[in-house]
Amino acid sequence: MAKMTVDPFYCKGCGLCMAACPKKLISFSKGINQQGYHYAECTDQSQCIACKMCYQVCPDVAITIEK
Amino acid sequence: MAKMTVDPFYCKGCGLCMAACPKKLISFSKGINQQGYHYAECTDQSQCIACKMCYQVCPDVAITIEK
Amino acid sequence: MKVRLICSGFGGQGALTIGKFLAKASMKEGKEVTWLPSYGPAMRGGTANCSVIFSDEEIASPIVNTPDVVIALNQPSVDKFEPLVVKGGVLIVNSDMCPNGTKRKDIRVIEMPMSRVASDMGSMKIVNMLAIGIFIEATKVVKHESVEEDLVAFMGEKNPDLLELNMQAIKKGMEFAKE
Amino acid sequence: MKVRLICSGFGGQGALTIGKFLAKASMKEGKEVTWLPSYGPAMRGGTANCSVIFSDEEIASPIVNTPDVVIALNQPSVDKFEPLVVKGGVLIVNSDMCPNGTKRKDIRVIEMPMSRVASDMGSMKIVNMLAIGIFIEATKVVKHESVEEDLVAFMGEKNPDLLELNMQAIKKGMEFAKE
Amino acid sequence: MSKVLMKGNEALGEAALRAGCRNYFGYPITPQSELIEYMAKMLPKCGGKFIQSESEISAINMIYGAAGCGIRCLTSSSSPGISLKMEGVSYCAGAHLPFVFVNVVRGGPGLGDIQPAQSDYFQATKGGGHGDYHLIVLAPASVQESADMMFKAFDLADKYRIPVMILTDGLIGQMMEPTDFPPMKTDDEIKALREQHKSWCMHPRDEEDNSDKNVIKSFEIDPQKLEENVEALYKKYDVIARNETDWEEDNISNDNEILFVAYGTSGRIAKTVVEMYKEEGKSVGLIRPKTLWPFPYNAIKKAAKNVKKVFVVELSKGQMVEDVRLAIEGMTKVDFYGRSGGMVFTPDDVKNYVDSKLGEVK
Amino acid sequence: MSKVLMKGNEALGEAALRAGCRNYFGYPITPQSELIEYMAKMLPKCGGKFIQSESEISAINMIYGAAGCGIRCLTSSSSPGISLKMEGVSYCAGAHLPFVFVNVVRGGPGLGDIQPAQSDYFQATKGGGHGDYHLIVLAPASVQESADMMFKAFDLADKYRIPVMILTDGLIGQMMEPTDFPPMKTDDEIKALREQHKSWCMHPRDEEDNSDKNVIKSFEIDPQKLEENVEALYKKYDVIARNETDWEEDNISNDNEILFVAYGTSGRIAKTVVEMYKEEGKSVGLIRPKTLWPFPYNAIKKAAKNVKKVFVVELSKGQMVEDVRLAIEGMTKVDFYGRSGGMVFTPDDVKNYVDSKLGEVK
Amino acid sequence: MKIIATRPKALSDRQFTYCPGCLHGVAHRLIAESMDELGITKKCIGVCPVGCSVFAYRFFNCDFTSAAHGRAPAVATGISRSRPDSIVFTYQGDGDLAAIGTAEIIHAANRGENMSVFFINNAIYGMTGGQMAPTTLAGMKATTSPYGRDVNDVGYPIKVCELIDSLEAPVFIERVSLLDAPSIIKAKKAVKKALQYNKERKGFSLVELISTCPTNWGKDAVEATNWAKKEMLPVYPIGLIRDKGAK
Amino acid sequence: MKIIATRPKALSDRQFTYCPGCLHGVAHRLIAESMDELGITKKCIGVCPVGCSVFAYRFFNCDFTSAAHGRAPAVATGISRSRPDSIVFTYQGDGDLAAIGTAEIIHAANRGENMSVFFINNAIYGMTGGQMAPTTLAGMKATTSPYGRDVNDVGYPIKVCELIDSLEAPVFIERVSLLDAPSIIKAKKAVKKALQYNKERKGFSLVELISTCPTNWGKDAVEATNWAKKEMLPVYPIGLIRDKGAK
Ligand SMILES: Cc1ncc(C[n+]2csc(CCOP(=O)(O)OP(=O)(O)O)c2C)c(N)n1
Ligand SMILES: Cc1ncc(C[n+]2csc(CCOP(=O)(O)OP(=O)(O)O)c2C)c(N)n1
Ligand code: SF4
Ligand code: SF4
Ligand code: SF4
Ligand code: SF4
Ligand code: SF4
Ligand code: SF4
Ligand SMILES: [Mg+2]
Ligand SMILES: [Mg+2]
Repeated sequence: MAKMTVDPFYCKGCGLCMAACPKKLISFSKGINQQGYHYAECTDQSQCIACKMCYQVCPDVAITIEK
Repeated sequence: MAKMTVDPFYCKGCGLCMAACPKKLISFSKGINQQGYHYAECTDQSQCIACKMCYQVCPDVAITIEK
Repeated sequence: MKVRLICSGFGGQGALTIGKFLAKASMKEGKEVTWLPSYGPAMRGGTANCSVIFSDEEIASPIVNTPDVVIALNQPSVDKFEPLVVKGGVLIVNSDMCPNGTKRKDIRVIEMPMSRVASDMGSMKIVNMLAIGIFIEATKVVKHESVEEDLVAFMGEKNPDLLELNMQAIKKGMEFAKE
Repeated sequence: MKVRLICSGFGGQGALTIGKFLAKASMKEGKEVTWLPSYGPAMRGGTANCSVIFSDEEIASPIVNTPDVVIALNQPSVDKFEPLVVKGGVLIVNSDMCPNGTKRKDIRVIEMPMSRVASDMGSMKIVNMLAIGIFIEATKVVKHESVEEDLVAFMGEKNPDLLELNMQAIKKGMEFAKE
Repeated sequence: MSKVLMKGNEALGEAALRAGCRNYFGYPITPQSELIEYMAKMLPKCGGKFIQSESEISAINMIYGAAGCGIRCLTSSSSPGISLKMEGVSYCAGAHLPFVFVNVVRGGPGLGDIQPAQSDYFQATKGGGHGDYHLIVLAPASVQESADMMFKAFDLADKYRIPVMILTDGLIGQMMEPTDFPPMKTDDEIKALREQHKSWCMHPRDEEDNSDKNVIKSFEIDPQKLEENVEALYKKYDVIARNETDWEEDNISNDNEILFVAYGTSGRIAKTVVEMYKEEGKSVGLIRPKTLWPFPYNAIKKAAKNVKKVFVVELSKGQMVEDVRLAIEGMTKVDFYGRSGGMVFTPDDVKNYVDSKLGEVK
Repeated sequence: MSKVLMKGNEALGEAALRAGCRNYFGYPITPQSELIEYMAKMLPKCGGKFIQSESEISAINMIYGAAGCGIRCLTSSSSPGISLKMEGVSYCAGAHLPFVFVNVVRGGPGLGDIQPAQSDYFQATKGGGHGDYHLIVLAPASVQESADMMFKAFDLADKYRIPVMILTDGLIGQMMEPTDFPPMKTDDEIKALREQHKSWCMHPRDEEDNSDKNVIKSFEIDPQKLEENVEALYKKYDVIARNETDWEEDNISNDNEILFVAYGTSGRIAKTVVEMYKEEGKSVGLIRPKTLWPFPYNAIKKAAKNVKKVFVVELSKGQMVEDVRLAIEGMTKVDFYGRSGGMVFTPDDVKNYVDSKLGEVK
Repeated sequence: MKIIATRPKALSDRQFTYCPGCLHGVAHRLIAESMDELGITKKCIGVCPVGCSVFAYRFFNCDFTSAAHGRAPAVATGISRSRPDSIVFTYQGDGDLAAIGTAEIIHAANRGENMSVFFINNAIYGMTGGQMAPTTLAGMKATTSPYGRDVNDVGYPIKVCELIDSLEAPVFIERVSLLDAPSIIKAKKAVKKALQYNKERKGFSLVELISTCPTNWGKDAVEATNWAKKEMLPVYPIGLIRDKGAK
Repeated sequence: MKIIATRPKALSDRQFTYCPGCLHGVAHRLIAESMDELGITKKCIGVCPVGCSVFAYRFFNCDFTSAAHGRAPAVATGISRSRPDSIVFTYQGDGDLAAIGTAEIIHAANRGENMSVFFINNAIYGMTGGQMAPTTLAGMKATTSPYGRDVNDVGYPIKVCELIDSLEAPVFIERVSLLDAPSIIKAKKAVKKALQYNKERKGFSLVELISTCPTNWGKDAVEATNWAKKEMLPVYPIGLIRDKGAK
């Protein structure tokens, strides 16, 4: 079981995590955060393998991975 | 036949030409030049082989070689 | 005649370009004009803006603190500049980007859903020209011919179809401001 | 009491050191004293020199233009500083290095063949002390004990035999000045 | 010539090109970057040479080389970058080198910020570098004046063999105003510019040219000779002060109650305040120095003759105010109002301050 | 403590060591080299750190780092090297950093020569760097005063968190005079010096120390905040002007006919002239500013009250004379005599000039 | 479940001021993680440059100073020599280190000063709006090379690691890439080693991190990483240049 | 008889201001001879540094300028770019080029500026009285390294040719010695080639000439050359580093 959470406070919607996720689980949120960006969300936690690729590439350290 | 002349105007009596002359023909003059140095002189022109070693090493370009 | 305009929005929304077009048009009509951008923190805060002064005589200070007209392309711009508009002034707003709307009653507020209108007309790029059209009609400071002349010179060869669209957007804005 | 000294010679002849020794000795006797070296072009022209002022009260300007005493260790120094000596002043000269001698009659000139005397006594290094001896005797500005105290402190352990020679040289100079 | 809407920084670049400047050496810094970018774009098109140097120091030394060859050349920077050029500027002044450099002043001290300011006045007019020297310092208050002054700067530099600084600020640099330009110098004129200094400047010679060699240097190991060079500089400065001091008078008359003295952006703002007082029926005059060095001491002394008070307004903690006090010599009270750190006062700020002080004087 | 015969430059170094300075960063230049060579010899002996940096610019930035750690540190140079430090000095002033630096002034401008001069006054007191800032500037006139002022400089720097410049010249730097020194600070005192600034300076912390982090910087991207920093600097400057302005009075009295104002080497020479006039029965006073910033405006105004003329003498084309004119505010005529390029006037030169001018005034 | 990856403690909780997708943020994380793992945060003193990372002092929980443009290695020398028990690191852009700061970086390296230098090579001047840097690639457009960098007129991209490698004293020199996850993981090792040697007072370390500047390259975040991989890596070969610390 | 060796025409007739035995004078001769042989004297513009050769402008019969300390390569860039038909050369000491002038020499070299740089390495600051230079040898005493240069504290002697060799653009880099007649003859070839390539506008050339400073080394002229041969040559290996001009 793994959990990938994106903190909308930090995320700037750059999309790097989406490109990096081997399972292609990440996409943009509907709403916009306080800075005006559509932030990233893990669409299917069950598929997440906690490989931390998304965490590695995130330039705003917005992602937390639990396992 | 060769001729080595030292211009006392330039010579500062540093002795480098003396060390460089393969024939050991150069030594200090008795008198002092206008700057107060004993200048170099070729003691035996007949022995000079115009090898230009003295000219090469002279830091004040005081030497002229003729052949 | 002296009219002071502040034009504000997100970096990239074209607020500064709107100011430049209007300034150039006014210069073409022989008027004195100044265009002054705001820099630094404003850019990050989402209110990149420019101040434009249209005048008959020489313009002394180029700084605008009491604008006659404000063009606000997003909510932070409305919040920041609505309070500064002189009584009886004009506030032109892109309602699509300003969910909380405007407050003042003592000024003329012209709200147009510019983003939707622009996308309906085929390109988001023409939002600027809608705002310009409204400004021309609401203030009569510059003639639309001057703006169009500039547009033709600016993108005549390079981009004729966008030119066409822009011309229509100006007219659209002018009509909207008439009602 | 205020005595102004200029001490001049080739770079390396020790003119500056003579000044320092005399200044230190005078300081030891509780006097006010200043030592000021000349730099730059003087060095190249063969007249590296120092100005020393011995005084009871605080010394204002450390610059000497009208020396009471001049110690000249070579011809360029004689040529440059002899004209500046005040009337009735003292000119101490190392005659070995001053072929053209001196000109003025209105000052006391003490010429000693210091180089030859020094080499006779066993070392060229003591030329300075000969000049100091003459100065002490001719001007009474400092006591020779003060200079000797300094010498002992300066080279007591390091170089006792040179110390001995220096002491003799000072005496030699003082005697020479007596005649 | 029809007017063009142009940024202050770019107008400086365009004017330099038209004045025949074909060499630019500089380093990027906000709020000056439009000028260096304009030269990067335009110089290659007219056979000029553009170099982004590794630092402001190497830029001023490239200038030392090019100006030493009698070539019209330009460099520019903003406050911190100008401080780095102070040794180089002192060398150029000492070597009587003609060139133009621009300081687009920003908030200071230190890294400060990128907002407009006038807190480099002392550095420009009293000397940020070591030793006795001066620069001609021109202070534009508009985009048009920026262009006109760039033209004049190159002429003054060549005429007096002196570095000329254009002291502008972030606001005038970033502002756009309608501007017209004199025509581009012809190729012949530019060719003549490269010849004009051949009596003293470094330049390659043809075989048959046996003229003496030229040496560009700023030192004399013999102090007597160095003093002669400094005296020559100061003789030149006296001539410049007599001939080139320049200022603008606005509403100056004998019945002025107050006199404003302000330059550049502050000069524009002060002009609005003069108008505001005119509407209140109060006669207020303004002297706007256009040359900060040589400073218009006499003009200010004359205009202050019978005013109650002189107000100096600057975007700084007060620097030009000292030169105004030197001009007035205690004859009238001189007051100062300023904002620092890149903050720009409004006409109302200035008027409120003056009104508060006038209350006292009545 | 018995006196030692010591060169001005070396006395500065010895005093710095005794004041607890254990870090020197500098670059060789005549006529300052004895100071850097003294520190190279002595610092290793007392556990200090000496670095000959690659340039004067890296030296002032090493100072920025060390002073940012609240450590007593020293750098020194002469005129051209000081010009290279102007950006760094402006950064240090903006960051409220305490340190001492010495300018052994030499003939300028440019490479100039190595003779003594006073032509860097404007750079030191008005600001050679960009932006609104000031330094405390102390001007010694003897080797003893050089030592005393170095001690005072470190105390002032720490007390007000401000850079302090010692503005001396080649003559005082090369001259030897009997000098005595206060005792070396004890190890405990030096340890305390390293602790005194821990509330704001950068320093490694022990694990249990959870105090807030300290940041040393000179910029604020928001102009409002930068203005607040500049206002804080200028509030500090007012306090310093009130408490630390220092000058020497020589023969000042109500029946002075003339007043001299001169500092450093010129101050000594003017003192001889005062004595020469005393011998002629003429009452002449001298104000010798010891702090060039803050400048003793009031003392000069007071002393000039009823003199016929004020004479300012400097080894330059006239820089401090402007501050004297600001002090006098036109109340009395202010005349100037100076030599430039490293030439040093004699007491007679000064007296002849003054006599020639007195003739006119009678 | 247990957290296996989250914001390092050494990072402050402030939002980065960098543009979306700018890899400055990744470099910050690697440094902060290394500080946590080496337990040195309280001993660290950072020196940030003039450039987009001028705000770096806000993002780390240790003492920091903002140096003048190019002078960080000199400022760090002053810190290291006056507080020798501190762990000093500089964080510099390519304009800062390789243009105006050339003398400072070479002489700090030559003296073997005890510091870790993290050098972010994004081949452009970010903060001032996209001018050419010494690391700008041949033919690459920038606002001061509008027609593309002409190497015959203004020279070639400077290879900083190779330049420093000609000096004797430096202990550790490595060039790493932040352009994808695997590279970032490798980069972390180098960053940690640089701080490790610093902690053991072994002397001077330099880590060059190949990074991106989407805003001034006119590309989005992902395009920028791809472009950099294709264009920058051939010019700036990744790998260890020197490691004298291991002995 | 015919004169086969005398003062080159490009040398002025003024006495050198150098101390007896100082090899600056030999370097001057080699440059002047090359100018004569290449017939370029009237096209030459020289840039002298701050150091004992600050007076070099007096000794050559071509236009000259005296640059600020370390800035000769930048001054030469300004000259070369404004009078492209001139042949610009700089003459610099080791303090001038390798300490304060590090950024200037590296970036002029990296831009491939068309100039010849003659770099006199005498391992000391001559003019200011014998302070340590970046080229001062390990353990060597100088007035600012009174206990001998401690390489662990202030770093190693900098090898300038190797440093510049890491850059792409330079065309010709060679280190030569002035320490005896045969070496001087070889050195002449390198000096002439640097001016030849300059004349053919091939770009940047650097010649490092190992020299002596008898006065500050406390040795007489001959002892100084012997000491330099024994101590300096092992640290500064003589030889060609790069010659891309021949192609
Ligand atoms: C002395 C000085 N010169 C120039 C500048 C302007 N400046 C600020 S940031 C910058 C360039 C930054 O580029 P880089 O170092 O590559 O950092 P990046 O923004 O790309 O991370 C410049 C030139 C300055 N602040 N100070
Ligand atoms: C900015 C600046 N810093 C320092 C000096 C002082 N200075 C003059 S010559 C010199 C060193 C010269 O040494 P080097 O370059 O090796 O030449 P050399 O005399 O050995 O031939 C220095 C530091 C100066 N004139 N300007
Ligand atoms: S941890 Fe791995 S699988 Fe899970 S969202 Fe991140 S990249 Fe995708
Ligand atoms: S990489 Fe980070 S900042 Fe970018 S979209 Fe993903 S979570 Fe947001
Ligand atoms: S030419 Fe040769 S042989 Fe003749 S004196 Fe000179 S070195 Fe000796
Ligand atoms: S080498 Fe030259 S200067 Fe030296 S002694 Fe011989 S001739 Fe004279
Ligand atoms: S401008 Fe470039 S370097 Fe700067 S924050 Fe934006 S993407 Fe990053
Ligand atoms: S000090 Fe040294 S380098 Fe200078 S001239 Fe004398 S010997 Fe030559
Ligand atoms: Mg960058
Ligand atoms: Mg040297």
